[in-house]
Amino acid sequence: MTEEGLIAAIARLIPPARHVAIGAASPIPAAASFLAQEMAGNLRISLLYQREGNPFTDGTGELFDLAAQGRIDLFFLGGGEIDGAGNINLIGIGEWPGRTVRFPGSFGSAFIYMMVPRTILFRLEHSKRVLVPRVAHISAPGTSPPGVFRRGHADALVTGRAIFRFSPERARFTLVSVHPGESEASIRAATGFDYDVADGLAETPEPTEEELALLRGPVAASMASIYPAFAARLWPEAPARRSA
Amino acid sequence: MTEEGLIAAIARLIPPARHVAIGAASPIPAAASFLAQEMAGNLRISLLYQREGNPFTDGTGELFDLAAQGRIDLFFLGGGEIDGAGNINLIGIGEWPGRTVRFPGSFGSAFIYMMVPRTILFRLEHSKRVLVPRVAHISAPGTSPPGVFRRGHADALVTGRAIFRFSPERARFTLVSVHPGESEASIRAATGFDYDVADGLAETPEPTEEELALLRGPVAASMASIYPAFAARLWPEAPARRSA
Amino acid sequence: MRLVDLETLAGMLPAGAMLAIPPDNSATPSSFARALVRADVRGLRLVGVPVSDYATDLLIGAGCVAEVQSSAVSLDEAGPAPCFTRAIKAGTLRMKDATCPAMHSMLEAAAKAIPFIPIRGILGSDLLAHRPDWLVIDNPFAKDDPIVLLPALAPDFAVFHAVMADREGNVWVGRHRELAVMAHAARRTFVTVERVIDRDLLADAHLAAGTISGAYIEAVAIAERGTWPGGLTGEYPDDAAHLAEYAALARTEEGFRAYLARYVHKRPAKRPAEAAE
Amino acid sequence: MRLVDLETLAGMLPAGAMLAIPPDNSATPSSFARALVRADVRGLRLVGVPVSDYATDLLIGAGCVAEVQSSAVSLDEAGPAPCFTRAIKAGTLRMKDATCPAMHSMLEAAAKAIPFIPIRGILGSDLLAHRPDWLVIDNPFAKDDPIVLLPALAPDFAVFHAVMADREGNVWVGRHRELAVMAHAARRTFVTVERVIDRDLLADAHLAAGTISGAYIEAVAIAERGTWPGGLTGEYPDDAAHLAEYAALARTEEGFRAYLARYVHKRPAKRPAEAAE
Repeated sequence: MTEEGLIAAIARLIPPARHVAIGAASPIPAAASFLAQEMAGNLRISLLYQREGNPFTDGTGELFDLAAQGRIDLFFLGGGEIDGAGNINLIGIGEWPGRTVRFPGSFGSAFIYMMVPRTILFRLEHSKRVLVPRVAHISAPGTSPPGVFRRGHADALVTGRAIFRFSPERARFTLVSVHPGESEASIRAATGFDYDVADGLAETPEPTEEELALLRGPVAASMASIYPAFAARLWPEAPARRSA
Repeated sequence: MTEEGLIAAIARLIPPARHVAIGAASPIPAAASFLAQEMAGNLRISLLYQREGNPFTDGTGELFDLAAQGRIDLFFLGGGEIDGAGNINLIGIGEWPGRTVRFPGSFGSAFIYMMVPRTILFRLEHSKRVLVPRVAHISAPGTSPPGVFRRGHADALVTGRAIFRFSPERARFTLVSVHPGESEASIRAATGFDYDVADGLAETPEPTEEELALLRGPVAASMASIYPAFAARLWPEAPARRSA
Repeated sequence: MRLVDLETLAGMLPAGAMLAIPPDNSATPSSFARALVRADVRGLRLVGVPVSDYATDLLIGAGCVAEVQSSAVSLDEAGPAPCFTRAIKAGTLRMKDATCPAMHSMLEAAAKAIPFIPIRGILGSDLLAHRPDWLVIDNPFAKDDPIVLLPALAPDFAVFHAVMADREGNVWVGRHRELAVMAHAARRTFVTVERVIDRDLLADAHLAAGTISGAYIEAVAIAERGTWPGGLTGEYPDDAAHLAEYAALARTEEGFRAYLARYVHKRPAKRPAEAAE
Repeated sequence: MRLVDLETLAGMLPAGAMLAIPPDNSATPSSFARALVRADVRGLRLVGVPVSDYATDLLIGAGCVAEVQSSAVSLDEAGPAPCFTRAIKAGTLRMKDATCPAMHSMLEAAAKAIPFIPIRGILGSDLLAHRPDWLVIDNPFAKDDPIVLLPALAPDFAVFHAVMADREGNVWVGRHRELAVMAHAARRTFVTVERVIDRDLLADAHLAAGTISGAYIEAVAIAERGTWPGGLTGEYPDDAAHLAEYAALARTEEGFRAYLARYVHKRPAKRPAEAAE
């Protein structure tokens, strides 16, 4: 699936969120959020660690306070490993703290995964290396026992090949959509964890004309000021940046 | 004693403090601090709740964080009542919260009295009404039991009539100096709590020529921008305000 | 963000609300307080950030207040707060006495959405016995180290006055970070401003540093000289004469009624200070 | 406040010090880090506020670092931090993994001088098992509500880069309030700046809101383009090409040595970016 298709697929998952926040180095989630904003109108986007378009005036900690207050509806997280129970591992593999493979670290995941009502897990690579039966180390748990303060869980897992939905009650993913060129079998073969398959398993739709027009117009312009390299690669013809 | 004399007497108590902070509505302690700064040079003065000369850029809570960090050496506190054990009452008299007499409230006293190494208690009125055997309610305790985190205590009590020093070990004041026109007996008669008298009981010296010159020059100028009414009353001939 | 007029803003505050307001040395919403008196909003639970002044005293005198939680209520140089003092003596006001850093810390805890926060000091103060919501525990990180825990304080509303807002509801508060803490802590925040500007406050690096994001601001109303008789840093000084007049009049019930009639219910044309009110 | 040159400032940092530095998206002191490498300061315990980047990786590669406490170490768009990753795999670096809001909260607790602070979340993360200094208690204000308590983290030193300082040592950091928290939390704070200005930052209401008082600042050095290859908001952009070059070279020990020789020990005249270094 094209990156534009992926962006459009993620954008469709964002409503009814009214305030989405995005961490560092997340161009596809950022573009998806700008697209959702163009489609839905009333969506506030808070970009962490960006010089432009940064609404935080109380330092880089403000995002986490906002999340703790329940003022952020949706966040994006990735993972060096993601398992079938929704656990994510940003630490590494092998003896702690990652003597075999070391990932960068947990960032805000151990906190924000439990504070926001909905998280979209996003990882472009869809392989048995990434989507594992059980993560080597848990940066942030997919579910929590009763009594532990938690506002939400993974809502969906989006990869370069498919889209899953997550059930916190069952701590289990359901495959709901495969991207063009993939099949139920190809996803099963590439996925290290067990999961259910939705009755109406769909193919992820290609972007509509309207979505493409918005992506190549206002979304490209917004992205150019925030992720210039990414925007220049996807939309070399896009108009100059608009002020964020 | 004149107000200038009182200011000079307090200024002499301030060294060796390097950072003094002053709360709201405290013109005499503020003037004393400016005088001490002129005399000693290297003294940082932090004025709370003042539009001019306010170094706090993290809100009105920053002073308390500074005090908690141990970065303030000396603070001034008053009291609706002050007792012989150094307890101060800013709440009121009679049934809580002051059904007979109500003072404004405790301000930061319950915290800052315990956080700063030295506190100068200052109350112009020296009477049995203010200096009582036992305060009706304790806003901030004069001493604390072992094990309670506390950096310091009252260093001195300055009134319009005399100066006492405080011993935290004995939880008791010692009269060290009476202002001109007062005597050991007149102070005893006006004080509601019991206290010791220093062997070398002195008369509080009048301000020196140098102190008077500084008061009427740079101190008056600094005060004019912060306590204009006070400065205009004391030093009607003073030069225009200098920028704080 | 909604831009409304002052009377509308006052009308959006429900009876019984817990309302945090800063004192004059920060950015007290005096015009808003007078509008609340006119709207006859009752049963307010006022929170001083961290102390309280004219606006609180006025609301108490007008019968709008059921409870005050604050570190002090006074008119500063103009002396004690007369209506507050009268109400305490009469026993008609529920007073939750606190100390300044505790007020800040309780709001900071709410802004971080943590349920409690420790604070040094206070042990040995009679405040503790009268604050059953303040606990003393043994510091779990040390031996024999008692310490006070304060609960988070999340007011229903925060209201303050500021120099300016922009069209997105971003509000410039300068170095008054306690106003940002209030806005972060409160469930909803209303702001009165001297003026609304057309440029984006967050787009200017110098202004952005002193700006609260419109994400926290629910409604804004223009109230020129909105802290009067308090001053506003960089805009206008305190009106010490008026505060003294208030202090003198409010010393009696009759005087206070006269004050209300003269300065709150009737808005004299000759006072350009509050043309917008 | 002392105004010193960059090499002197680096020499003022003792071996073994706990040093808090922000990442590039804030105001990473890259020139200072290179000066530390030149000064061969050893045994540093680095604290990421709340994450770590080029400066940390460089110091690790140069053998200056005994311990890192951070939420993540990476070169962002330029990929993983090569020296950090190598040191973790080799077991030569003590790593105290954390999560961003915990780093902020531990520093905020130190800034308030409270011994601990609660934080939501984290329960169920393996971070907890590897942080014996993080406790889980039952929230004393509720029933059956486990919550994590973090200890205060007061670094020996905080060092960051900023646009400007004035002659009193006041430093303008704009909206980067986390730098104020660092300075409040640390025992001593050093700052590198693009320039020192003659006017008083606290005297200008707009600038004051983004200024840290010189009361917290021990020493300042001028380091032009001091975050390079990181950018500085409003001054210059990231040098993505250089970061990519660093990432490529640092992938091997030999490459890293070449990088040090080319960009750290030898300061090429043709790089006007760092004339002051």
